[in-house]
Amino acid sequence: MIIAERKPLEEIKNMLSGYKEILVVGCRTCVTICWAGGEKEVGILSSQLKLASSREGNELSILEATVERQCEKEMVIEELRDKVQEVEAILSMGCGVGVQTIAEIFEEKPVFPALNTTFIGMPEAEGVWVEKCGACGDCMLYWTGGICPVVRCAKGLLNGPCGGTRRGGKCEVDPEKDCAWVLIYRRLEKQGRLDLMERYYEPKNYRAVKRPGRIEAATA
Amino acid sequence: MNRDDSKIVAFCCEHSAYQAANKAGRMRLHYPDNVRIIRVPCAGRVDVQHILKAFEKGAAGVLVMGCQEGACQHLTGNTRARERVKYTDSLLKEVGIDGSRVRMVNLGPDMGQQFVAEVKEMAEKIEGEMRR
Amino acid sequence: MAIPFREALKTKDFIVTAEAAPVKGANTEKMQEHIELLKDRVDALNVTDNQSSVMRYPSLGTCLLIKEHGGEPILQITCRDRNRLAIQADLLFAFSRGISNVLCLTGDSIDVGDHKEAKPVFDLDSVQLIHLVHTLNSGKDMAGNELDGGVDFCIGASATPSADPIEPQLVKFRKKLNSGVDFIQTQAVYDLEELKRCMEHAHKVDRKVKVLAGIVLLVGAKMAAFMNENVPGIFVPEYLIDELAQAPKGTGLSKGIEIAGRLITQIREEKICDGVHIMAIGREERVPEILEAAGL
Amino acid sequence: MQVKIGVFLCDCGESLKNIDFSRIREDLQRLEDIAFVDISHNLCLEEGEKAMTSRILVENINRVVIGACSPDLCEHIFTRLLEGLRLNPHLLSLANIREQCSWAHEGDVTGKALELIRMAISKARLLQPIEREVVPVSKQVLVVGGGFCGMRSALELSRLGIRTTIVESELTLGGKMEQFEGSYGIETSPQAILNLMSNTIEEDENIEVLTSAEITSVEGQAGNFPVKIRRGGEQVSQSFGAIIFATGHTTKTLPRDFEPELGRNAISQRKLVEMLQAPEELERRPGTIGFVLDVSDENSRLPILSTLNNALAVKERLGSEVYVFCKSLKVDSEGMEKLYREAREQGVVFLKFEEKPQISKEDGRLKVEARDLLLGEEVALLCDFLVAEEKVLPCEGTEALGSMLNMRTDSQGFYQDENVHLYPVASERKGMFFVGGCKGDLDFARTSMDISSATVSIYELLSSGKVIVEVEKVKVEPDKCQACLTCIRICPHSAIQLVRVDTEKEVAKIYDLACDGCGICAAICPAKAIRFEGYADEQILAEIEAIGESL
Repeated sequence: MIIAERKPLEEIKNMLSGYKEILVVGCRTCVTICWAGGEKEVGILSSQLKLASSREGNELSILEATVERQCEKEMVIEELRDKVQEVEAILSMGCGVGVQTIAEIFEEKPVFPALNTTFIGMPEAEGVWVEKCGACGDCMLYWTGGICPVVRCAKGLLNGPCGGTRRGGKCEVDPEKDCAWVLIYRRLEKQGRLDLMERYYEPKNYRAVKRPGRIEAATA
Repeated sequence: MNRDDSKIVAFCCEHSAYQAANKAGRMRLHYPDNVRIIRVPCAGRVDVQHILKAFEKGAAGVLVMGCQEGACQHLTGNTRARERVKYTDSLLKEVGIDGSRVRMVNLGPDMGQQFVAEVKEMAEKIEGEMRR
Repeated sequence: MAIPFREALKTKDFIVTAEAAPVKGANTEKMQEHIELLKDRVDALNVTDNQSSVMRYPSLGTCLLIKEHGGEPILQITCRDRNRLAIQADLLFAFSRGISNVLCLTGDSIDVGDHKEAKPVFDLDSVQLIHLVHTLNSGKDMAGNELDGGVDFCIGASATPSADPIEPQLVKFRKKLNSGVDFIQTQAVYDLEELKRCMEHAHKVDRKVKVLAGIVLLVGAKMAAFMNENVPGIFVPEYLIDELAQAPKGTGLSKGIEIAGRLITQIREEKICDGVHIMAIGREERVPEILEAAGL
Repeated sequence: MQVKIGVFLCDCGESLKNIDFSRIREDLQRLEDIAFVDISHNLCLEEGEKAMTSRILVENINRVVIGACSPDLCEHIFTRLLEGLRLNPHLLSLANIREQCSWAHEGDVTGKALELIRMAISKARLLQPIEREVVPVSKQVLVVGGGFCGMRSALELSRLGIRTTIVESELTLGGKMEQFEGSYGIETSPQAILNLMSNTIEEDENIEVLTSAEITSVEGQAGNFPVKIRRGGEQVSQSFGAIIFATGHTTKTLPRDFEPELGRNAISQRKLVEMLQAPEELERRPGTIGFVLDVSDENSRLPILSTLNNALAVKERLGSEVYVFCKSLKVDSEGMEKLYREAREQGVVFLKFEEKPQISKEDGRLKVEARDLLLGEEVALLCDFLVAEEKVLPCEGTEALGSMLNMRTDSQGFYQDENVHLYPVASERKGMFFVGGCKGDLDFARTSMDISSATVSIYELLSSGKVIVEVEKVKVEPDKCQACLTCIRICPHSAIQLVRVDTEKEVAKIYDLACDGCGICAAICPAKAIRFEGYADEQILAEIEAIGESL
């Protein structure tokens, strides 16, 4: 699922400077699950903005809303159609897709991102999410024992590991992170499929997805 | 909540801090009267938003008062409350309210004196701020 | 004029290479001094390619300087800064100017360098780079097009004998050897047992490959400890750090030279491998003293 | 439906002098949804109650706000009164104007009192009624573990008319019973007790015994735990109302702290018990037997209890000299003090040491040297047998069972040590109880007490076969819930599970019987999908809003 993280308040305030009426919009799906842009976070950010503006003496009126899924046009229109008329600018707490969906629909009003969309990942512990997939469009998990080197190896090597691995099989870039290739080695070893790692792999086709990507499924 | 009479909002867990406040009353231990106690079933019920809303409505300080470490009826209520207070403090710093105007306090049900001491400490901190 | 490195590999029984580190700037005087100092003392001079991801005078440029001074350069290429088009173009240019030795490296990560917000490339990795050079040697580019004027590179790769865990590294090492390399220059080696194990492995796959043990000059206990933490692929064992620590104040460098000399002599006498690659990071002028300390 | 609030103020027999009640009444009467403001002197007494009842009967109000003393003194009176008047007891909001206002400050506090009442009123406006419901519960109880505690629990439950099923992993019941030679002070030997109990269990048709069986999964909540039990290849699923865990403990002899490993003359407590049970088989009577205690720092009552028991048994049956080397002798539980004095009288010598005693072999016997603190000098003793200390550990399956139940264990792996003064018997999950060795308690007196209090709580929960439950006091709104599992993972009482609700999508569901009403889930839910009636966000925010709007 898409993981995102809220921008520092300072950065958000700079974006909003000059605008008096703001609509803060949350999203109920991915960013709720990763505690970044759900209804609760909308409340917290709105409180912070109101507190900050009252301390700095400039008045700021805030409307709050939360869309079921900010990447669905119908849901955005249904939830925001009326509220958008009453504000000068929209602060979206959805992922990058949400921000742009709103921007496409309400083109006359500026839309600002309150979050930084970071990666596709999974929960590792309470409140901790870890990147697992980079959406490269050419999945090779079948020969890496289900561990993606493109994203989880800092250099994205296909014939790893690099010479810089740290003691204990940690990554050169971050001593806290495991070297993906050591993990791949251990798992393939456990499955008795180490021949897969011995094999030479051609340079990757980095244009498997012609960016920006577009998929047209056969209509059902 | 208007600005001048600087209120302190105290979220008190009904198992411990709320009883401590009653104990202080029964012992006639007087403390500043700008405290407003809000009874909650557990300190873990207090949400970051409640604290921010209190400040938004003009509170000068907020106390989240729960059971002592390891004595929480709901095991993790007080530890979670402490985490949330720490997080809220960082949110307030972002806004420019620092000087830890939100505090987590661990009390036993009969710690009347400590309750009063905590309230006085927060009141003095706010008083100091107001005068500057 | 130095003999081509490929010849040296065939004929000499103990090969010595050193490193000429480019400077951060366009003033090439100091580099030329080092080249003059070392070009006749070693069989070839490696030129690092933005070592530790720190932006410097280009590796190709320094190699041309070495050629001008009559030395034998080894062009180091990392996959961090160029994609497959740029690398192939650089290789054609290098060969056309008489540079015919290349060391294929993956390259350090951007995070250890001084331009931490740069976009890393890594279009290829070291093994794919070896295959690329072979493809060019066969007269074609990666897309299969014929080359108007072929190339013939002597191909080198690196190895990390003291990695922990070692097995994944050995898989990579075998892959490099199976891809066909003429010489190996290892990372810094201090524990000769690890070097021996690496040699066994190399010879099991390819008898002919020449392996040069990497010798990094230690300057003091603090520097050694620092390298352990921050320089990828270098592991200075505790007993050496203690030895450096006990050296009286200010004699750390000479103790480092002594250690390097001792290691080289031991490698040479016990014929553990085919030579050494001396990396005196930032102290190229001391390489002659190291060679003396090793009786070369 | 239009909110109509009745306000009752109590001046505690006109003792709250620093509150001007008439001014408060004046101010409150100006609010249009306030039906009346009555000032009484004794709401907690008969007289006050009568006045309230008649007032409420006359005015059809649908919210009650009371400004009086602390809720823990009077709330129950008012809820009972409202129930009597068939007004939902949750439509009640209290303001503590005595302990937390009148008594807490000098000078006139009318302003604060009014503000506290206005806070209670603003909350009252948003209160919703909470219905009650009768929920059937299974009257069948599962007892895990067939040792002393398991059998004892089953017998006591059966006496209360509750059917139980004992699941025992071994072939026979009994657990660690036969290990104890004589629980000194109890005449009959454990073996006799064991036989007596298992026979009674056999005849008791209230108790079903499944030996060499184990639990594979425990689902559901208090009142209805569907449990899967595997026995000899096939798996049985049955629903239980409550579960008692009596999975017991194991002991591990501590050779590591003990120089000579357990050879011929260094033995374990168990070996000593076997010797005591068949003294005639020994080649020759041992002249001196030594016990070593507290060599490892964590000690618990069992090693000391079995040492005292066995020392007395040695004195009685073998008559040999007995020395006990110990750092400290904790005799804190029932009967242990008497046992210790008895042992001293029988001639058992206790030697107190500070550092670990040195033990070495000397001509076929063991020499123990230690500095005795009381004598103040080195002591060396030759013993025929030296009994090594034992460490008490939970039995192997505890870890796995713990994770299956989502139940925390303490640092040594025992259950439910977290809040012992809060849950002497119950655990953080309603309907689950832990007794005996698996909790780290090892003396019979204490465990028997625990067992009876566990069985009584179960009786209270299940005896009538149904339980009155407050319906959806804490509720997950299915359409808002994104099944992000946060609440399920953090609920300290494991009262929330993922279920398929009418909307076909999987959402979290809070089980009313298992929920203990702490509200941690409501505060953490990122989708604001959990509503805690009585402490809902809008109700708490309304109270905050009302601060500062007085006079």
